Amino acid sequence: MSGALVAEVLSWAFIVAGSVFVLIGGIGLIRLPDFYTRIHAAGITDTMGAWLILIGLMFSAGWTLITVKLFMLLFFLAATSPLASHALAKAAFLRGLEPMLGRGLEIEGDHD
Amino acid sequence: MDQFGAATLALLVCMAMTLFRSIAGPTVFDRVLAVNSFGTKTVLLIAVYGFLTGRPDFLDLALVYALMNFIGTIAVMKFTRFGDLAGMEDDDEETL
Amino acid sequence: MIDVIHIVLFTFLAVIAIAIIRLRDLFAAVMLMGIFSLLSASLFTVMDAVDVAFTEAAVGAGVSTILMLATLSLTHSSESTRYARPRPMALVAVVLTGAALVYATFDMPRYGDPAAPIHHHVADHYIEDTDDEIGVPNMVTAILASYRGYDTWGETAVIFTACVGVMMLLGGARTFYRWRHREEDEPEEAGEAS
Amino acid sequence: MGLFLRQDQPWRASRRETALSGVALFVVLMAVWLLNSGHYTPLIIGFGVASSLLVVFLSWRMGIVDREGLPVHLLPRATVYAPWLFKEIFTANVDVAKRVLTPFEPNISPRLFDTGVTQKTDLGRVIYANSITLTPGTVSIGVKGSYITVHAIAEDVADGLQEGEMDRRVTWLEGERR
Repeated sequence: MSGALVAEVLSWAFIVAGSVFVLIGGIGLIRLPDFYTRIHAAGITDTMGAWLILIGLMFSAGWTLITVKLFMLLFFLAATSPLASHALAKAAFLRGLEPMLGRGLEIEGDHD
Repeated sequence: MDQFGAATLALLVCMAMTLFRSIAGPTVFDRVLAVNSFGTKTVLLIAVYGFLTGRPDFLDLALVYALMNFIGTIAVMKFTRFGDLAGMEDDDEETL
Repeated sequence: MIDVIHIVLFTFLAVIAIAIIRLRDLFAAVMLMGIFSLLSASLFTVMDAVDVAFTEAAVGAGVSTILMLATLSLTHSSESTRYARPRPMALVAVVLTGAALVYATFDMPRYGDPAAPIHHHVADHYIEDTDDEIGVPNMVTAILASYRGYDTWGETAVIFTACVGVMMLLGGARTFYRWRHREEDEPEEAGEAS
Repeated sequence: MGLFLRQDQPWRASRRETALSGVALFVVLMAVWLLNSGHYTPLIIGFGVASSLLVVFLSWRMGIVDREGLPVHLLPRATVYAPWLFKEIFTANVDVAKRVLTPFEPNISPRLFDTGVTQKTDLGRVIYANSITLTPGTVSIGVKGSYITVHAIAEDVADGLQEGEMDRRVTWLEGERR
């Protein structure tokens, strides 16, 4: 009984923490000033947000095939998300999209 | 409401933010980034939704989405760079 | 909670549809169509049509995005901004057609109604006997690949032919040229490497 | 006809390596099938064996069955590297989250710089570049010869990467052989 309770508490903790990271990633996607910095924000959602939620789901599922599938999902996300980010950043850079450097946040002032 | 409901709400809110970026995003790449990010959130939403309704059988779908999303992003990037899915050898020297 | 998800996802769909209409940048519109497909696929999942959602994810978000990008790479990526003058008759026709379609939905069986006619033709037979007759756990797969095997076979042939045709029309010439070129170059490269 | 004649192309791995990697690939694919299916009847498992064999054959024909395609030999050291990477990603996440949530204006000062790599194989460089990208705050935007172009969200994040601990660990992960 107490084992189930521990799993439930852990599931809560991980999923809520993951949700917070997902939200922070979303806020960053809106708040940050240029494309290259927004990639970092999307990275928060893709790494900690996704992983913590999936780990929380694993605690909720227990020792079943579902946990294995969740682990596989986690592995695929971890393996593919950096490749996609890299491809995006590289394509943008080769296309000549200039990154905003230094502290000059007023260069492209489309943030609020 | 349990933890899955909380995660669902967070994901929906974050989806709305991503949607804003995909519509407002000044450059093309912002939009592609938004699509990719939206795909990740769809994967998570489907995984969480399965638990929310007590039938976690939808995970297969989430797996397929995760892979489709990745392939889609790579294909879009190849198109924006080469205008062709087969393009690869042109600029090996400069970029590899 | 489920209703909330439905409402929010449908709102997103409407927002994206309006954004697609208003955008002049066609590349951005294609990206938004990708999101549209992902959203419809999530809606299909939420409404228990998992197999349709599979197809929507693969075809809608994957293949059709690529096809539209291929089209864009052959044409221009921004819409020509020639505004037609407003035509009230067209609006009336669209509104009437939409109203007729919405009216027609009132005759449809309730969503998820087990007494709906669609569930009482051959569906009972499939549901009861698939396991014994075919032995494939997924019923939709059993119907498509076994009960309607010839049908699916024909469809696959058609799709394959269409795919080959599209590839030849869109990227065939260039790819073929590169391939030829590479065959000619290869002996030299191999000589340098060894 | 030409189906089986493509074995002697210069970029291909040796026969022994190909055979070992092919077997490893089959085992991995079969494991994925069995874990995902959950139905263990002869018919379904037969389908699994057939599809796995088809995939192995197609990959072999494409010439991508080698140590690079399925780096099983890195597995022992990866079990040491992965936890360190997780810890690193977690701290980086918290750091970037704080920067994003700074009131009034995000606390960022983006940097673009080249950092040297000490890995010898392409595989090692790919792992290093992916580790950089996976860590929020740094994104690799180009791998060229012996250096990687990196975009960092702030100056101290860039300095942290240039201290080179991740580089050393990936070089260690890569091992001495080849």
